[in-house]
Amino acid sequence: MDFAEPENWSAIRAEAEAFVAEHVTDDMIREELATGDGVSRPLLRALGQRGWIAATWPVAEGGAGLDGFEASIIAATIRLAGGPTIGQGTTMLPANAIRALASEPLKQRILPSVAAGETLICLGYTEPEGGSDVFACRTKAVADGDSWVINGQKMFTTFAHLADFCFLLTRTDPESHGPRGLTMFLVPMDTPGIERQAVRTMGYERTNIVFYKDVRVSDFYRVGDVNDGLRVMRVALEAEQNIAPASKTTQLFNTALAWAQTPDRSGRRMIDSPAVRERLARFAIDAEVAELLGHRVAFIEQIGGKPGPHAALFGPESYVAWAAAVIDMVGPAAMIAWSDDEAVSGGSFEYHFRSAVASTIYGGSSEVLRSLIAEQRLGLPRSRPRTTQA
Amino acid sequence: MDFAEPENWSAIRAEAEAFVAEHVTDDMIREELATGDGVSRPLLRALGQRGWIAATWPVAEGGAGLDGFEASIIAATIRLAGGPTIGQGTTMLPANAIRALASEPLKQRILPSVAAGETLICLGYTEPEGGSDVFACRTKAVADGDSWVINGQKMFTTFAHLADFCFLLTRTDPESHGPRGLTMFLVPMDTPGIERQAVRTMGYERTNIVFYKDVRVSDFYRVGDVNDGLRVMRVALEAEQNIAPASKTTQLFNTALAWAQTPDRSGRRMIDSPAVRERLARFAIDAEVAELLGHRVAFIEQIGGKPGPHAALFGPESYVAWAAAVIDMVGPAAMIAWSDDEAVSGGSFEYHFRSAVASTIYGGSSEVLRSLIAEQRLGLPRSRPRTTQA
Amino acid sequence: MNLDLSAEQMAVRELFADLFANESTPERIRAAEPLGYDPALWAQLIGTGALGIAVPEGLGGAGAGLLELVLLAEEAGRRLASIPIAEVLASVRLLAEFEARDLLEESMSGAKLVSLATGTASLADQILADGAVADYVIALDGERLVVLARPAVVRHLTNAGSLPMARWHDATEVTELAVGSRARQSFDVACDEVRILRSALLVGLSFEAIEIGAAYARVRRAFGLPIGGYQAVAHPLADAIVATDGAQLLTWKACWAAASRHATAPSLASMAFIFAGQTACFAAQHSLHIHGGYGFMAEYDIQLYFRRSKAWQTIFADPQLELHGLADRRFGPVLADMAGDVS
Amino acid sequence: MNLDLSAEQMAVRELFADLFANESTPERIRAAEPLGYDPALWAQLIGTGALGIAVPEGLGGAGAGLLELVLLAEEAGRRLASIPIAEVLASVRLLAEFEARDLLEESMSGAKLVSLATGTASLADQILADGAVADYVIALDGERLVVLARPAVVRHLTNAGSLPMARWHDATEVTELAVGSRARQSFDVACDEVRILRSALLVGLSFEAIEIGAAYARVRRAFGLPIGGYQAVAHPLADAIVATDGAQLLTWKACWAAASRHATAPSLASMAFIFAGQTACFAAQHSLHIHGGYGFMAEYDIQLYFRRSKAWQTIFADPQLELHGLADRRFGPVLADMAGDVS
Repeated sequence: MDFAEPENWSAIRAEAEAFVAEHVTDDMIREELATGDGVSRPLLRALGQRGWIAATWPVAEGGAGLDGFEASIIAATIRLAGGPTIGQGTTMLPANAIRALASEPLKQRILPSVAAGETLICLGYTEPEGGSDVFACRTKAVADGDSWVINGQKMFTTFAHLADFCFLLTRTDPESHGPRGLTMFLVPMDTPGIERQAVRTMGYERTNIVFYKDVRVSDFYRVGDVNDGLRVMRVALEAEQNIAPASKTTQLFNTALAWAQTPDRSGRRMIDSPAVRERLARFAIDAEVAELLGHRVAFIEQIGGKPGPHAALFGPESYVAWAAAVIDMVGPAAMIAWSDDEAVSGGSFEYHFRSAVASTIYGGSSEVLRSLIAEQRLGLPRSRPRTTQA
Repeated sequence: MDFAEPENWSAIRAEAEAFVAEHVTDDMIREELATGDGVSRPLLRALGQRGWIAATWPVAEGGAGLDGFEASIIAATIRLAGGPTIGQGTTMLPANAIRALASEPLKQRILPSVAAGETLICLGYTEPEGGSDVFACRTKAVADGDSWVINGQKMFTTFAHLADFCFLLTRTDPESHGPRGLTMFLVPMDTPGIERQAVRTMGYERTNIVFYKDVRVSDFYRVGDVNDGLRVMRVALEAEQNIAPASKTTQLFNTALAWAQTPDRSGRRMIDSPAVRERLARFAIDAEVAELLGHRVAFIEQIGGKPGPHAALFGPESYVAWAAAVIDMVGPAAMIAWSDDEAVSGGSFEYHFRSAVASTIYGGSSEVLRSLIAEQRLGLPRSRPRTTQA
Repeated sequence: MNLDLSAEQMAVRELFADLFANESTPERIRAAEPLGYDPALWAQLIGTGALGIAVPEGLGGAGAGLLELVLLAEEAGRRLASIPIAEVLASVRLLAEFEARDLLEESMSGAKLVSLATGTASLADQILADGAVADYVIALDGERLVVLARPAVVRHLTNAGSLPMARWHDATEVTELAVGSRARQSFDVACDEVRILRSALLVGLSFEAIEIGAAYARVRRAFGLPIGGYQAVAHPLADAIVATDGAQLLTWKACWAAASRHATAPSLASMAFIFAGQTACFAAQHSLHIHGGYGFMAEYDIQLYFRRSKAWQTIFADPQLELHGLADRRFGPVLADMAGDVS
Repeated sequence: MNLDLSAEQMAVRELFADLFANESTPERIRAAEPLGYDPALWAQLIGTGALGIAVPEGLGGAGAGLLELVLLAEEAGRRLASIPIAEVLASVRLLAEFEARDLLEESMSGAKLVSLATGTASLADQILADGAVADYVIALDGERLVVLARPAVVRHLTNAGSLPMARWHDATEVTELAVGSRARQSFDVACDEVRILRSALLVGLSFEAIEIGAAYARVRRAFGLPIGGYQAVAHPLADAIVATDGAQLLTWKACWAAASRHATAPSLASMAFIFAGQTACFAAQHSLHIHGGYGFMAEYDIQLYFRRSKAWQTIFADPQLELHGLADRRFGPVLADMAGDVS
């Protein structure tokens, strides 16, 4: 039993901090806050040069041969500094699925460029009527000679306006329902017939609705077999579920503690107030538990096990609760936006308050996770809804 | 808008307190704690003489012509003093159904005696496999000439060992399932074939499993029509749901506040401790809200409306939460039982800790209430389980 | 006991329900962001005579009471009206109390916007709820209750709750309303009216947040069923509606106690404020959550409710500190220092 | 980082898992009520050499560490073992630290039961967790760490958690273990070991309470379906198991930090105690609740878990006060009195 941080973690964190000092500039941070794009091309290229885009891939494939947790430390370090990470993180989900299941020519066309930080892939799963049910897919792909013609609409396609490709789930068997009869494509985003509509979110993040009208894609860009999109999705979704979520609860806690320990103009420290102390103590516990559950994911993966969705429930749930509670504690100044000079702690509290709520929705809602845990861990009958029948 | 306690409430409370001082003796309280029977025959007779058993019935029928809330103030006053009230409260549910739906001869045989405090009726609804689904009834009644032969088993029949009758739900149509094909009987508890098995509970309360083996009951004791038990049940259940639950949250709060304000041997008052103050302040809010929701039930009933299950959710839920939280606040001495001289506040905290949890189960679980509220108030689709099909 | 509104009160409620439903539409609310102030709506409110509702007739008001203002605030909350409510309505009653006729007249007529600084720290250290749009604020300055004029430079603090909040540096004193214990007493009563009116705003907000969530849960289908049929969606909504009913009763009772000068009035005002805030935040957060990714989209209304639920409470006080204030009111002051027992 | 147990530790866990599964059956637990002490089980535990596990070999122990005791406590908690655990195991390590050989020998052999008074008030004002069954307690008496002998008259305080708790009036001092800062330091370390061991007990309790609830929810049918298929039943169980995993990790980390004299050790001990208690109480209460009326029946085991979940935490400390203790440990002492800002 050893809870000491592994030396390789501290080493990679130090490397990442040095990288951040060099590459994550103040301008980049402000641009990211202003646009909510989640993407910076210069940063991506710099990461690519270090092999840190596809950090877990072998060096020969353009990666850095790191383990999953080392890779997540790099991402967390960039995020902590305010640098954009969504583009890279999202791209790697389909990239890993492509690496596992795509044709050799497609792999060779895409993967080196992904690893180099030159290619961005966005996700086209969810549809207006679908919600958490990604298999309620109505976007159709119809074979036409050696290519496919795609028609449909996808919601929540973050950085669709900047991406090179979209990893697009389509229905290729018109008679099918639910998870069968689907096929996955990697659609070049400069193909005619694609229209993007910007969607602003509460959390400073920009996302898009993407319309596909008679979009013609070569069969070359098919990922996995025809009507076997379920398998491709599974590989990509699994990669998502097993990412140890570097705890944002801890990030927020550290910010709140620093706020409380910093004397104000009159020399008063809020940490000396019983009402603040008590909450920060409770917050410290939740942050520690969120970290530990995340570390366990890393450890179980390291020894080749399957960690399950535990950390993905506690971390985001505690993060959401504290993002709201911290506003009470810090007071109205906590609500001042980063763009205002008088913002407290650089506007962090306002930012977290706005964006935290998404963390219990994205990547599987907390309700689905609870049902999964009840089934897988406790052997309870299915309490998740059944996949669409109609 | 007027939140002042109505004068008739203070008046009836004063009367009830005088009654309690005379009739609820220390011996009676200790016997109730020791046996958990929920019944004292002398107390019942004394109540009967005042017309306070069936307090809402007209004086001509042996009642006192009170409104529902006046009646519940009497019960709350007795309960607050530690006197047994379960026998009376339970008896009135079937008594009201009998008054509404039974034959004239049966009414004349039973109701005056109920009002006089001479007759106790226990409830035979739930069966071992049923749980909250009272209509999963397997106890059979088969017609034989002018009488019925009953076979089956009922759970949680409180004071079955003391009652004169059981209000028994039976299945009379052997082909039926669920809520149809049921008939209600008022079974004299001295009928041969009835066996009681005592069940001790965590909350000092005694209940019983009752076995019915070839129990022969005259058709005279049938309540409502054959195979119309559903209607009879509804009348009795409705009476139960609409009882404004005199808030136990407030009762517990008052005890906790008195504890905190009483100086200990060294003159220290716990109310001066910030950690105690803060919790009692929060507790005071919950108690006030529980009271107000209860008062609203009374008010809506008074103006002839249907109050719905609101108060039945918040009151018990807050009571359960605080019954546990108070132990933390008061410390280990709070766990000492009433039977021990060193018990704090007469063992109230220990008693509430043991018994509160039942309040979110009895009389419709909180889960069923939440589903009902979501459906009736918010127009959501049914999230309650369907009544048994098989 | 009578928990019903009178016919006149029902009419007041209906009047403001209509006004805010028609004039504080989601489009208008969005158009008023980020400042959180809709001058046209303000003019419309002034036009109804709203600011004089609870001002004695002899001073040009309608002579009604705090409850009518509570009903107004509930409806304003329901539609997230982008105008000052709580501090302004409390201020107008302070001006009436001290018969500051000129300011009162200017306030009721809408010529000047007079708000309240509810903190006890020096004015420069407070963030004023209506600071970016007020012309005057009433503030407690030590032992004196004074009216201060807006400084030349006031900068709106852009914030998550779209509150027109700002700090006032170097405000000039215009007049003194009271000194000594009278000043403090009147200020405390005004702050309790703010508590009650903020509770009412939050109650209205909470009811509508729940309705938005329920409306979505009734029609939105996932996995072949309306999501409202899942207990994880439905049950927290049920808890929220019950708590909101409770918060409304508590607010009304606090209002009744204040109007009838009941000894429990200060406690009830604190209770209402704490409970309504907690309830509204819970309701808005759950309603947003059940929207899935849509709840997060700027174009869905629920995010407006979510952001204001927190802002409308936090701008007045930290609910945890309010709990200690409630303890003082309800249980009396601390008689012996037991803070040492805490650690 | 290595979150696995060693082969030896696995063996220790298995040994105690078997012992308590076989010997602390629901029948035995009930037979030991209301005192909450099963002398036969105690003798069996002594027989395994359990009390010497974490005592140096030179003093007759096995030379293992706190983690082995944590594993023992988890398994004891899982089966609600009706014997003293936390305070006794911490005491034996105190006796070893001060090489109080006679008492240590008596304790390890089971000849005498030596427990710990974890409070800092005078002994007569404390309720001792094992008071009804202990022969000696180690206590902090001002600046001195002393061993006191059981008074002639000790009365068990009948309680909801079936703890063998009692007060000791007029206990006689037998020996002094240490004075001054050394006394306080060792006492504090021992109390942190109690925190960690109580966390472990509560973690074991919580795991089993969840399993009892889940087992019931898998088979119990209501309205035609196993109740575990309803989200209102299943989801809180999922929250509980995740929190219990977290509590176990926290307890193990606190144990590791204590063993490796890490600076975070005291904070982690407080955290583990608070979080494990809260988790166990939540788990047991929900598991009981989903049993419906059956959970309330004395013959169902879940009520045993429910009653002890609260007792096992509250006998050591109020978790709210522990939070302030944690704040002192984690954030350093309060430097300025801001209690006034509270009201």
